[in-house]
Amino acid sequence: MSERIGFYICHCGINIAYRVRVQEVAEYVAKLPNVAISRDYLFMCSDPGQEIIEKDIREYHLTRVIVASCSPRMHEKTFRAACQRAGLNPYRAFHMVCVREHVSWVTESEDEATEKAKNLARAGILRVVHQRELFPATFPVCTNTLIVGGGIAGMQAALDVAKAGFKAFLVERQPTIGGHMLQYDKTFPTLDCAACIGTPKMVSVGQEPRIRLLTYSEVENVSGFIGNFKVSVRRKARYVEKNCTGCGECEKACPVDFPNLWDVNTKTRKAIYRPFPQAVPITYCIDKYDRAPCVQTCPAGTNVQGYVALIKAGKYREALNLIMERLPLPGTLGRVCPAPCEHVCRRSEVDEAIAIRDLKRFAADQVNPLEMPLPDIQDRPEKIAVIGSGPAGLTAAHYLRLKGYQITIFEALPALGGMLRVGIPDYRLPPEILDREIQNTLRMGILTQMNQKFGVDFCLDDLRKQGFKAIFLGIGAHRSLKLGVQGEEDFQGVTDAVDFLRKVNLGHREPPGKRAVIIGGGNVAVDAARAALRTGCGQVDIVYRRSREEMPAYPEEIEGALAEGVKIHFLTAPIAIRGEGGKVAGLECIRTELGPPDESGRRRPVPVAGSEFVIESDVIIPAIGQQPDFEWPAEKQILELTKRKTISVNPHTMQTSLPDVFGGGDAVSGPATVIEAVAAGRKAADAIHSYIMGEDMESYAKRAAAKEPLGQNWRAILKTTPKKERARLPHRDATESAASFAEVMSGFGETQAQEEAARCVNCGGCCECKLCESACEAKAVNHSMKDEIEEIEVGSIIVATGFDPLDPTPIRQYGYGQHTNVFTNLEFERLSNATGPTRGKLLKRDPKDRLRFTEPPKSVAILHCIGSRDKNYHEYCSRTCCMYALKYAHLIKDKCGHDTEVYNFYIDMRCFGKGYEEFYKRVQSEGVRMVRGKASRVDEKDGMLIVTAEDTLSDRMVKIPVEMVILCTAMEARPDATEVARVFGISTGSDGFFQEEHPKLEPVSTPTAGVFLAGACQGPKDIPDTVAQAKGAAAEALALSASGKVSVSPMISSIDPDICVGCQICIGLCAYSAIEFNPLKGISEVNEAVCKGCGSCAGYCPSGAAQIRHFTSKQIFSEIDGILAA
Amino acid sequence: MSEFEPTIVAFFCNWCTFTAADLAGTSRLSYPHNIRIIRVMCTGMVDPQYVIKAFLEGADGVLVSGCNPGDCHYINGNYKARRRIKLLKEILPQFGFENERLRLTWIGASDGVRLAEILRTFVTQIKALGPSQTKLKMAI
Amino acid sequence: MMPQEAIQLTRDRQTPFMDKVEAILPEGGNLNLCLTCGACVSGCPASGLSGMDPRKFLRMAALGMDEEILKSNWVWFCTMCQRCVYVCPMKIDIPQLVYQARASWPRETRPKGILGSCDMALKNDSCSAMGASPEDFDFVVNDVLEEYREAQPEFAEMTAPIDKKGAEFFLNQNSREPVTEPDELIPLWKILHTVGADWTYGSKGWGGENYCLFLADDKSWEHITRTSANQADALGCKVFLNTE
Amino acid sequence: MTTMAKIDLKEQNPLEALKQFFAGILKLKDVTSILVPQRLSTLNTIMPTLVTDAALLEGVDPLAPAFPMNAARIASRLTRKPMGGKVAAVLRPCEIRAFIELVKLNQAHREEILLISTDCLGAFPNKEYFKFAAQDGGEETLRFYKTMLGGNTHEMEGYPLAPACKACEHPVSENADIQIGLYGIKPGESILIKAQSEAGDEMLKQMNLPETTEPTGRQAAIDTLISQRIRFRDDMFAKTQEAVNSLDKMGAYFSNCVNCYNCRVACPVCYCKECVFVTDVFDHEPSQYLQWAARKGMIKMPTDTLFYHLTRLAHMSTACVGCGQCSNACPNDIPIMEVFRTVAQHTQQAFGYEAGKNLEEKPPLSVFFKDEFQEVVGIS
Repeated sequence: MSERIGFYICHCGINIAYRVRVQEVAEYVAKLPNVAISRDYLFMCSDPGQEIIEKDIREYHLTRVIVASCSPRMHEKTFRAACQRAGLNPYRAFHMVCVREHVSWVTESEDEATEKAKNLARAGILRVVHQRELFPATFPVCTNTLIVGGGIAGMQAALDVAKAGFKAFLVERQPTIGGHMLQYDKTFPTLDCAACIGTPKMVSVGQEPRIRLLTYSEVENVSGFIGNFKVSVRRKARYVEKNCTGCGECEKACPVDFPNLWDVNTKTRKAIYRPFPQAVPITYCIDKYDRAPCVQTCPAGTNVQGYVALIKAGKYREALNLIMERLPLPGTLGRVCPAPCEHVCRRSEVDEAIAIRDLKRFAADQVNPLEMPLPDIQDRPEKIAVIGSGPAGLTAAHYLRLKGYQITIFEALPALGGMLRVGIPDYRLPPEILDREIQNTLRMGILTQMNQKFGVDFCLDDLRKQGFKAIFLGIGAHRSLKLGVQGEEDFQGVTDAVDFLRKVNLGHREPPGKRAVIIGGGNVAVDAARAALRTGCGQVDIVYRRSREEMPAYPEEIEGALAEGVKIHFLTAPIAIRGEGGKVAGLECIRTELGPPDESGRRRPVPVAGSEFVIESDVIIPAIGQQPDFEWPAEKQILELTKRKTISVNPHTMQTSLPDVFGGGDAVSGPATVIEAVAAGRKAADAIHSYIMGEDMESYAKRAAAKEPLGQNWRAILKTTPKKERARLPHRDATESAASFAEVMSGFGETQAQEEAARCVNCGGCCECKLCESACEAKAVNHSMKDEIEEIEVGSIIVATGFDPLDPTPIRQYGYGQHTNVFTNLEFERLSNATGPTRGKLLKRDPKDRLRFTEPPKSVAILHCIGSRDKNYHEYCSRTCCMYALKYAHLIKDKCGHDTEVYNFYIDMRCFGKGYEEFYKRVQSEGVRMVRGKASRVDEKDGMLIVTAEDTLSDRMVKIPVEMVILCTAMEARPDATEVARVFGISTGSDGFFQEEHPKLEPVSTPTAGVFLAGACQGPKDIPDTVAQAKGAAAEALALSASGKVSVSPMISSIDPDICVGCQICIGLCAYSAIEFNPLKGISEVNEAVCKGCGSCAGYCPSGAAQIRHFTSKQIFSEIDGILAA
Repeated sequence: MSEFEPTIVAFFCNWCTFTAADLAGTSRLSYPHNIRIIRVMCTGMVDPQYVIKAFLEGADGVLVSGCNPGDCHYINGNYKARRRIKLLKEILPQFGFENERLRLTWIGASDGVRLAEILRTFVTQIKALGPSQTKLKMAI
Repeated sequence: MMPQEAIQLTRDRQTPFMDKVEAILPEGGNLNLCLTCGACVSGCPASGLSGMDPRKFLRMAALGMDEEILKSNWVWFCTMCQRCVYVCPMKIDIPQLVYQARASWPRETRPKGILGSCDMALKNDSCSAMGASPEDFDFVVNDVLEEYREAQPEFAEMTAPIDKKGAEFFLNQNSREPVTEPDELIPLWKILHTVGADWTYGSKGWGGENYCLFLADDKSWEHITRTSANQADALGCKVFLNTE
Repeated sequence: MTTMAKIDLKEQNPLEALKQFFAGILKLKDVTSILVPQRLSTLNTIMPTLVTDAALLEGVDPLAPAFPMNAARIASRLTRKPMGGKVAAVLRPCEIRAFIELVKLNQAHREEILLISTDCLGAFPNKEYFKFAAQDGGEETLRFYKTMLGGNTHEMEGYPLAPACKACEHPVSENADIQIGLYGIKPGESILIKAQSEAGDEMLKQMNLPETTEPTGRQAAIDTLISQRIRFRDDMFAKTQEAVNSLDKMGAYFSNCVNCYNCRVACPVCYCKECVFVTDVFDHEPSQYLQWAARKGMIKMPTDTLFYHLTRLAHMSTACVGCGQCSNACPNDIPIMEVFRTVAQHTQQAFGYEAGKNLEEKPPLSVFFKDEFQEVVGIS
């Protein structure tokens, strides 16, 4: 007998022996080949048990040992050590057979269990003889410890690690450490204040030189193995540098308010903030998201959220400055902008979009730009010509001048402003507003040349000769399109809308006739109609081919026109102009109906045969569109045009086919909005500057095109946001207003404007008004900060990521979110906390405003087990609620007075900790009423909350009216626990919390060596238990660091060089890149430091060259043989 | 005649299903005794040869069980196992081994209850199929 | 007053009734999981009637007091509204317990009203608890429809088909309307007409109320449901719209 | 890219034309040698030869119905490591497909080899060929060529084609750099030279042959042939399936097996240096045999026969090109090819894979994806 096997079957007290006839198994095994000794024993894992093995090895010269007992995951190490002590190589000698977890505990019949145990033992006997000597490799250990989560568990662990003289990295997701404990007020059962015992810990952590604190950071990736982890930490941009002194001046300047998450949204904070006054580090932090949709949508990129916030804060001058960073015509755009920003405003998810355009007008009306100081301009020598003084030209001129260029504006008309001047009637845009804004641009030192028509009075070469280094063409689209109907050219009285409006705007205000018909549905048509009315035209009609829904003019303009008496013929198309004696007599029309959509997506009007009719009139004003007016024969050939007869430009640089000529506005885009013209002018100004600076325009365009698309990671809107109606501009009476060119709408009053601005939900987070930057004396604010990735090396990791309180909103019967005075436990903690919304007073909420607190409640119901011990939510007991509920009861009695009634609705009281039962007695003696029964619902009636339950002890239904209800919500795993578990290579249990390696013996270890757990991330627990576990986890980490080395499993892959044929398939299958090809030998080789022993290679390798040590084919085959040797 | 008692060879990965089997034991969940667990570190190391060997030696069923998608302790061993089982499920039925005799499942470490359920179901299914051909006769 | 008699619990006291109900329930329906929190009681409209409530009922079943609970007429006060299950943190199916208790009553001893209505429904293929026949139903529906179409020209096209093959929806109908309030049939027809639904009644199984269910008479319940469902299948309808 | 040339035959002899053509290839500037089947003068058999001297191409005969070995293994030996020049290899389509598989398994390299393939006329089983050649010897290739192209694609003079050839649906190589076309052209008239890759194109250009276009009727002739063969193949699948679908039948099928492992030696895609069945994993203890025998009272010796065949199916059926050399190699005439092709059909289809088709397709077990074969997981 070459092998001498010792077999030992354990009774495990009665755990195995009650089902498996252990003696019978031992006797059976004794007869198997190679077995030298076979025994059963009460507790093999005990010292005497192990001694038996050691003694037998020596006395019987055993070469192999098999223990049949519990799972190898439990005691494999124990018995391996015993074999080693007796001089055997443990990997060669020892095999463990599980007859407890896999046999006695899961099998009901004694016979079957015994049979199964024999079978498994036999498989083990066959297997063990094929085991080989293995030696674990030893690696040095990095003595640093990473602690993830800066709550009480993380802080404690970090301090303990540091105290032992090792370095700790503490990574916290929030801007401050402290965790949930620091949100609490008092702690049970001793009632010491959480801040009093918590803040000193925070300070120690902050000051301890061996702790490197990484707040506002998250672990993104962990690689390596025990003793040698490499960790990437994302350090989120705080936008405030470390030299922040925490003075809080920035916070005072910030106009943006948010609900403060630290206070569970019971009060607000600013976009630049620290969660609470004692935060560690004290460094402030700015809450940024992707730019708000309004900002992203504005063609000119105006910081909409910013100026709205500044208006709310009453900072009108700052608001105007912010607007004018992107556009020089705030008062104009505050009146005529189509406000695409309002269409995407997320306030509409609550009720209705913010009145952004009206707020812009309000800001512009509050401050006369001419009274603002002139900007400081560094003059440059280069001359630039701007042709056309419309919004595009003015904007280009404005921003080029700010860069220091010498600007001359050439204008064909006698007045500046382009379409703003001659297209938009005065009642919409008062000339004094336009004048003021043009003047503001011109006063920076811009020259003008009036009545100079491009292409007629001068050409490009003239300008070049005069030394202009670049030319901006913003000549607009001033030529009306023809109707193309019969009679259009034949009769006097047909005048196009552009001509008509130009005349009116330039002061010719006599009526064009007695009855005017305007054709078209855009703003120009409505402007012409309302202008015609104001000149004294008796009757004005509009003819439009489609229905009102399709009409492109602004709805308020259409409403205004109708109110003033303009008649609109919808679904009507012109077919001919009738005349008499050379003059217009009427417009012949035909009714239409809407057919299928055309290319533009709008439904195409189809004439209805036989529906012709005539509108009598003496003036016909077509307003069906415009195009640019190119009358420069000399340069027609050299400036490229588009198919639509507009100037062709590169959309990123606005450069035309001539390098020194740039374009923008209607001449480029065709008739479009003022804000688009402004955006084009601004874009061209930037490009012209780069052009003059000698930059390659092609790469400039490429860079602009490659700009990352804007994200949509916006702040979530709180469901509890109260609805508030949108403010509307006051109208003048229609009859009165139709009689003059005075402005129809007046602006907001100050209160109205501020209240409207306050409706903004700040979905972009920080609005980037940058007032904080100016307010900061230390110059610590840095809006351009970027996230950084820091790589750190550690030997051990303690995961202490904590828990989340359950959101009780879905449990509809308790009315959270519906009834104002139903609170969650955490809300109550903040209420009771001195840094909370009420500075520690327990007050009821104002039913009209969740952020306002009124008076102390006279009666309070505390509902236990909300979401705990409940199959619909969490089946487990959250372990802390009973005790904090008692604490609340005490605090209410203490703070609101002893006559305040307090009811606790509980299923079972669980007061199992040290001093807990005593605390229960104390609270009971304070007169708190305990109702044994789970509340089934909370209803609101006459301002009171009615709690319904059964008092199961008196067998009676109770309905108790109270003023406040507190829901003791469950502790639950963080929503991202699964992803976090993956990062650290650990797993979550069915309750969602992280799984410890063993529920009793390894409560802080995980199946991944070197990764430990602490605190409530492992399961609900109170502060004492959390601290104890943190200390345990620290001890594990320290044990590793102190020993300085770690041995890793030798059960890894090996490739037999004599068999390997070098196909390299295993290399592609290895998840760790642990196999490399050796071209000299033509074989694949395993890097033993990297291999983890998963066997992906061995599972493939057809020749069996790749094998996992200790799990070789031969070993597995023998095991199969043993099992099936019936 | 006594009821047919199948023998089922089960290859369980150390980190998920083997742990679940331990948990089933700790939780005292009972399941049929016919299951014989062979511990492997990962289902990715289960060579198709192991399955063939087990069937030829007389196993009535073979169960390979590893971690749930994304939970594999070795990142993706379970996906590799899936391809290999797929391959076997194409080969073995050609020779009269019913497809239902070979199963691959993914059972997480905390799924003790599910493990017991799956084992019960599997044993019931195998009992319904009757003994494997190799159980009764010599395979050459 | 006499002191309350103690429940006699002996070592071998069994809970056959609860075991039986548990065997019917799908997995997870463990009736022993009761936390005795009383949430069921405080939501139950029948709490306190006959000195009984859902918690007590369950407790008594758990203690094996089968005789008492199987005799209690409280089970006939239960409305089967399922509120107790909705609030129960352990999702305990008390209504199933109640149903089985009802079923344990000899049929003839069950409440007369429910019993009578169930028997009526078994009388003919209508399954109407008021005993209306298919012919009566046909007559009433067409009579009412015709009258209304004449009175309301905008609904001249409205139909109320019976046994229309291939209709999308199969509708049943509480028999109270055709028997006592025929005019109240119309609003539903109008809605269906307005939305253009393709629907039909069945000449068989149109009776929507199911007193045999409340009677806990499994066989009759099944008969009624089957009659209705078979008719819908025979007509090739895709959706069964239960109006009750 | 496809360029085509035509070589007219003198005296209706394609071998002569091929000899000239191969000699031409050997003269190309970057070709160092040519691997080509030749009739060895001393023996009446045909074997691959590696030729550097154009004068030594006298016995060139890639058309004979002889297929003594799958030369993919030879081509693999020549290209496993850099050879120091380009070799042109004249191979049958199944040899090329096996070669492609070996390239994927890093057992061969594609860079230094020019693959030349004749339209495959098929071959007799080895033993049949030896009988046939012994009685004839010499002119039979030309007769075979004419018979096969004349429409009889199953047998000649009482000698049937090997079953592997009869079931082969790839008589024309799509992967060769140069395809030598025979099908669809009147026998004795001409042969088609078709470049199918850049390298083939380049070669053809240098050789300056008269250009042509695809002969009309060639595709149709190939399609007809393939459909005949698919019919035979599917019939073979059905019969084989029926013949092995239980332990008893499988046992009977392989009962002649003596575990000589010749099938795996002959297999072009069985690429292991040492088969696992000859490693010490299967070097059982004597006591082990006794234990096994004790279980059922007897075991067949040698043991592990079915284990071996099933394992080999698991290892190589996804790469099986159906060349039939396993059947040729079996000393006891077990129709191995039939079983392997039948199973390969299933395994290759399951992974959407076709052995030897495309160098870019990864061997099925060398890759895996997250969302695949979800039906395999679970128990229902």
